[in-house]
Amino acid sequence: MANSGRRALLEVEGLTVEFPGVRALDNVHFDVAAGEVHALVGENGAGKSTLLKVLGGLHRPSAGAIRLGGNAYRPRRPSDAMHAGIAVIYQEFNLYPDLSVAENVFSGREPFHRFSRGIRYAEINSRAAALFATLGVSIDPAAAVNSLTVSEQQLVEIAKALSVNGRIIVMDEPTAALSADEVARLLDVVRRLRAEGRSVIYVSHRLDEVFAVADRVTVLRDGKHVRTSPLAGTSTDELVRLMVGRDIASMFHRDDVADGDVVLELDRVSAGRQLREVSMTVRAGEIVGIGGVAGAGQPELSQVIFGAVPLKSGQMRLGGNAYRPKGPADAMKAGVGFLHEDRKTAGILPDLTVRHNLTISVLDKVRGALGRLLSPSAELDIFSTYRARLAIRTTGPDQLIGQLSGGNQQKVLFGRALAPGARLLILNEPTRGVDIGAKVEIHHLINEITADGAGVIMISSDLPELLGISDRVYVFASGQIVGHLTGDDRTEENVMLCATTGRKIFSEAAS
Amino acid sequence: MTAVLRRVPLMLPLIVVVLVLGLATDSFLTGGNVENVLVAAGIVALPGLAMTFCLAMGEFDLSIGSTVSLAGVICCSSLIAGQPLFVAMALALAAGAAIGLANGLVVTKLGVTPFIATLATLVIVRGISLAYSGGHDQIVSSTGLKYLVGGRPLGIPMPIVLAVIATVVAWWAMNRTRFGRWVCSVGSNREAARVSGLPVDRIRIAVYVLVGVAGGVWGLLISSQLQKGNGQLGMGFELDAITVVVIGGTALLGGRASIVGTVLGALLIETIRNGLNLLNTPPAYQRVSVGLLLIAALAIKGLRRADIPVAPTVVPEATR
Amino acid sequence: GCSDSNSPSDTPSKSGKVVVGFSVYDMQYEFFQKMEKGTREAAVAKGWEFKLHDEKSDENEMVTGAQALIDQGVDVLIISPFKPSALGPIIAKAKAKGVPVIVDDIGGGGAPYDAIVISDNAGGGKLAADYMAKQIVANGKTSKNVASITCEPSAVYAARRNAGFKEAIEKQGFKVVAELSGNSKAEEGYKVMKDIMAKNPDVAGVFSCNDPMGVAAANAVKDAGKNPVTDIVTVGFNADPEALTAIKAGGLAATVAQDPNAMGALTVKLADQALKKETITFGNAAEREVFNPVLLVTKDNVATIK
Amino acid sequence: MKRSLGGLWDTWGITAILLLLLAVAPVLTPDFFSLDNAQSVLRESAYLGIVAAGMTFAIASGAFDLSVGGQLALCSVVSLMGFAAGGTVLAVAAALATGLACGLVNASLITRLAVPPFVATLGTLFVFRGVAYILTKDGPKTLPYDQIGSPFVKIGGLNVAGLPVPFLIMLAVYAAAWLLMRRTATGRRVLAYGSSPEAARFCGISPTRLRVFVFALVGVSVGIAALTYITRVWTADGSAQDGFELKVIAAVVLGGTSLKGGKGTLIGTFSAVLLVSVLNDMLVSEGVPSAYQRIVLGGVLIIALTIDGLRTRFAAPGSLRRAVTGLGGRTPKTGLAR
Ligand SMILES: Nc1ncnc2c1ncn2[C@@H]1O[C@H](COP(=O)(O)OP(=O)(O)OP(=O)(O)O)[C@@H](O)[C@H]1O
Ligand SMILES: Nc1ncnc2c1ncn2[C@@H]1O[C@H](COP(=O)(O)OP(=O)(O)OP(=O)(O)O)[C@@H](O)[C@H]1O
Ligand SMILES: O[C@@H]1[C@H](O)[C@H](O)CO[C@H]1O
Ligand SMILES: [Mg+2]
Ligand SMILES: [Mg+2]
Repeated sequence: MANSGRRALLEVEGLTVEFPGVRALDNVHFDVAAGEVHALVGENGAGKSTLLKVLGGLHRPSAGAIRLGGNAYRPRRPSDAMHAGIAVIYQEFNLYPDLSVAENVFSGREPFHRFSRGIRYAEINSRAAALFATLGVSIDPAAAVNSLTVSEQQLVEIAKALSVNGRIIVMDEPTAALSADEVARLLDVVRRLRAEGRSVIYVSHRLDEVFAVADRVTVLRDGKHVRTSPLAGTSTDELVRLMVGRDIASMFHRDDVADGDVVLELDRVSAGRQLREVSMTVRAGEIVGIGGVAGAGQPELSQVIFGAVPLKSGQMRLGGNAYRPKGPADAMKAGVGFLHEDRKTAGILPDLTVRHNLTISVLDKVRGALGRLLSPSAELDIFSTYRARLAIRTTGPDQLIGQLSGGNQQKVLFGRALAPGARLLILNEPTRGVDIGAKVEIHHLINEITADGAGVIMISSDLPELLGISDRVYVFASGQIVGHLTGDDRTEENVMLCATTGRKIFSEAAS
Repeated sequence: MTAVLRRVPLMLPLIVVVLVLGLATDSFLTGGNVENVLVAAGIVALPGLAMTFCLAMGEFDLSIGSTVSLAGVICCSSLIAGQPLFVAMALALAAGAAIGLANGLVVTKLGVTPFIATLATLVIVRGISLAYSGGHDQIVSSTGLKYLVGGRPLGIPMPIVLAVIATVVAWWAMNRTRFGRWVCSVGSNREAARVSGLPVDRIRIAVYVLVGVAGGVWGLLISSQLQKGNGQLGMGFELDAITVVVIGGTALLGGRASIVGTVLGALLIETIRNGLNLLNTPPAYQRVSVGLLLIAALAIKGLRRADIPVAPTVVPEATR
Repeated sequence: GCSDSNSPSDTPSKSGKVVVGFSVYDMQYEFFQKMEKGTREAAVAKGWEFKLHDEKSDENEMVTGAQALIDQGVDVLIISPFKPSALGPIIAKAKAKGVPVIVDDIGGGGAPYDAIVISDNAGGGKLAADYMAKQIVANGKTSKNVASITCEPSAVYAARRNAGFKEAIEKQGFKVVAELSGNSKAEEGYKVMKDIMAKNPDVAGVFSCNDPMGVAAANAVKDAGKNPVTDIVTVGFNADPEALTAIKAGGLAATVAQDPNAMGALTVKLADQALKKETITFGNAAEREVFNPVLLVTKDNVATIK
Repeated sequence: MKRSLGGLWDTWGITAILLLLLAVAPVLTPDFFSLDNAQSVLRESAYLGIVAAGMTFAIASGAFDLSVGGQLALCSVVSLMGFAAGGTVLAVAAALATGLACGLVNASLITRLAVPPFVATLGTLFVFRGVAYILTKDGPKTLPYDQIGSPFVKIGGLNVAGLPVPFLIMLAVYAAAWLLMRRTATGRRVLAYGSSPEAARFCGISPTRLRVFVFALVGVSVGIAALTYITRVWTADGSAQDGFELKVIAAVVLGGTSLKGGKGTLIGTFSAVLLVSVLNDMLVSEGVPSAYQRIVLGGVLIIALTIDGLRTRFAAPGSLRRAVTGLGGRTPKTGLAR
């Protein structure tokens, strides 16, 4: 209907996908024109990723039809999609951690010498380097993927899709792990693809990106098609209402919480090259934000405090006492809570159910009458609490966590981090991949726990979030603190300045 | 030099063991003995190299010991029946390939866990070998077959020649060709391999066939040494083949492989075994010593790894 | 497992036919295939019903299977035990049901069986030693160094062969410079022999406590460019077909023959006597042993051995 | 719906096959359900079953223990020496203490020297067996025939309420193991660690404590098993139950516990142990020659798992379950490799 001027390249009709107990897609239809950037939005669990997996040949629909360039398109395996010119960047990475970046990018399509059968490494390395150049980053094509940061891994996924030279490039939350400048460059690439006449299907929970780059948007809710319309003339609020089914009150709300005693004190803490001479404090009732470009030492900082990375030099004090955890188990006993930024590898316990994923850190608290034995009902209580509070979309407590949508997995992990009631909570990218409604709720919960007297360290690459709910912000560059922003100094410009230009800004009030 | 010690798995333990044996005995470093060790190591290295691909893929093949037996029985009984040598050998290798193909199909098309599938094959093929040989030794006297272990092209014992060629080919295949990279890809993240459009089933089948053929070669070598085939040969060999790979540093769950490690693993195991015999270690004490040395070799590796200052790897794996 | 079989019965069971159960060590080996044949044929000749159980070289299977035979109501049990020391629970059950037990070969493990038929293992080792000593001298070798390859340490019966060999050869002024285990396996026997030759280039003879290792050692000798009859006198034990073939072809100096077929037949005779409560004449009454002779097999007499 | 069919199959599939086999058993083997035979089947599988219960925890945590064969030999030998020196009490104590000690040795190699479990336990398999060999250099240890009346010797042969005591011990072990796995914090941690060691660490699970627990548990299970084993065969030496480790691991895997860790089903292991034992009994009582017994046994193993494999493979939509739970890939990188 819309865009009637251009002929649809991809048409989806009556698409239905069912999982045991869930209908992930219910009679969905939409179309994408050649040279169009088409955004796909919806709450966590709305069915976005499922739709893309059907296009990529990973899921087979139980009903519906897809046409590509006018012909029936029924991919049975991923290579069918590739041959049809559809390249997909999935929400969950599909990388080989042990192989090199270039080997990952060209997997299955490696050029090789005729006679010796050897892969043309020089060629794939230089082609990979060229792809990264267009993305404005420099990643060593020969490096092993397991040595990369999460955002670099995301860029490898993007390069992989670009290297296919497809007619349609599908991107499922490609920016969830990227920093602001990387996002900007990716959006440039998307625009360039459009200019080349290629189509992009773009999934994101960051609506500013959607408005910045997309021509049309399709909204999904509960697996159903809600609306497809041009973005021009659509407002953010309208889009949110279509997605969530209600208005979202206030974004980035921060309650006024009185500061208490110092909970955590770092004194010239170092851990290898990644973290050098860091000194900082966190008070009870405070949200301390940590910003900076990706890989500037934030994860190392959080893991040193949590005992997951050994401290090389310097001192830490927790609640006034010397603190040097031997490992995360030790840190948790001391009252430190933690949320990892790497959901798939260091977050979910894939073979366990949603309930068991939620309660794994509070097993001591879910004992039944017998004292030693776990009480399933106590575990169910915890499950019910967080499911309601965070609107976790699951068929029930016994669903495997791996079967949840990405955003819903994230909510479970957030619940897990809150459950022990830590006095110091370290949150890495707490809202990565969650929808707008859940994001507001997570911010609420963070406000609440500080009101209860806990201190929070929040590491976030989402600048509005970082600035919106932190009381103070430390900015990191190359493993060091290069800025400390309080009050009105907390602006996006200041964060960017410190993070990228090497300028140091330390607010007066903070010292 | 220190870089080599650090980078190449097992180099250090191997050197230590060789030095100790060189000092403790006067026969270890004699030409004949070194040749013995190299021949023995070459013979396990051959199947070990194939098994390296299997482990790199994140899978096991437990059936290889029985393949050794069946291949030997087939080769020898064919010779007895008057077949020419090359036919007998081809039949033995074909049997190995067929066993590998069966494993591959059961694992990919029927979805049976490799551990159980190949364990079942181990039991079945041993049964076939016993039934086929009627429980009798298939005794031959074949100079042609003997050439496989006794031949000396350029004065070098045949098993060493074969092992060196196989090592070079395996190294190239593993580290430089698409096949090797695909095998590691499947082992590193099978789902990603599928998503990238790799022919996962065909790769897996190919590796099982490779191991099957290697089992056939192993069987020929053993039958060449013993000039017979029977239902008992090769018992427990599966563990030998897997051991040289694992101590060589190939990850048990796949993704990473060390061809050089496998070869050094074979050398280390055979050096230890030979050394204990030269030292006249009583049988009861041999096992304890082998066990302790294995642990020690790997503990040295473990400690050394712990020593190297590693930048904190915060993101050990692909994903967000 | 009918109820009446629970009461001790000294008369043949209901059908009137005597039922004999034979539990065999492991039917994979030719040695035991022959023993089974000898036992079966002798039992059938007596008009008995024959029930076979294969222990498959597993002591648990041995106990389970033998007890099952007793449960099934056999009148007499013949057993060639994988682990003689595991005969206790079998004989306890047999005694409770009044079933006589005749052990064939390997050993009796100190349990109260009715009789055991056994080869003179130590004597066989001595035969091997005496022959080897003579042959080394006849070959014109001056070296006094010989070697001995043993089975797995748990094979008590086989160890007696090596012990008998060692005692006898040392009496002749030789020295056993290496005594290593090939775990009864041909593959290992081959490697061990190579190691022995590397360490002791002058070794003049080698004795193996079974033929798979003996013939494998002979192959190792040949592969080292030496002759297993004239350079390193290589002797095995058992007279397995492969050993006989090798001796004929000049690829092995000698072996010591046991006659498993005859041993099997002998156990049936003893079983009959036990059932009829006749007195058995023992070679060694203290251990209730009935000896079956062993015989040295060399090129000279190999043609007479079937 | 609370659980999918697939979930039910994971836990009960092998049990269903066992029941099927039991249903046809009397037809194929008329003698099968005779009291003697049934008791014998239950009795002979106890020691394997008990170790398999312990091994289920190890595999669920993502590691093998290859040393159980050596442990069984050593526990049995030491226990028999204990019996000779101090009767029943010392025999029991010696078996359990030896098992625990073996487990702790494994655990320290793995946690302190960072030797990967596969190699560490392969090494200790040799070491434990070797020590058992050294202790029995002068011949196997045995329960003397004249001790036939001792309560210790009776354990292996007694029945209570028609059930063999070794089987009752096995039942008790499984009941305890089930509770431990499903209803205690420790069991949950084992599954979590096996599912993703990295994530488990960030949940506050100490890998060191966990591995010490798991390997000690395997050791103790071998200690208990050794008691039922020696009182049944009355003897042990270094060669006792050669190849035991593979049988135990096969039973656990056949039962449905994934070698990649994170999942463990004791009901499955229990059924798998009985399945193999019943099948073996049927083949033996039918007088199938051992060469063919092998062929049938292997074939049945494949068929049993084919049903499971096909179910997973064709589970709609696509091979989604594998995709999502990471079964196909390496997502839960487990201790096997470390
Ligand atoms: N393998 C599976 N088994 C069962 N249910 C599944 C499976 N995969 C997805 N689902 C369900 O399908 C629904 C749609 O999930 P999908 O991943 O498509 O959501 P999404 O829109 O991408 O959400 P998000 O924004 O969180 O990524 C969810 O309810 C999810 O739980
Ligand atoms: N592997 C582990 N990692 C971290 N903490 C552990 C681990 N095992 C036990 N703990 C903690 O150690 C303390 C006491 O251990 P204990 O053995 O009593 O375990 P538990 O939690 O009571 O488990 P269970 O109920 O299963 O016995 C508890 O606080 C427990 O949470
Ligand atoms: O005498 C026989 C043979 O040596 C056989 O190899 C094993 O069992 C012994 O009894
Ligand atoms: Mg999604
Ligand atoms: Mg506890």
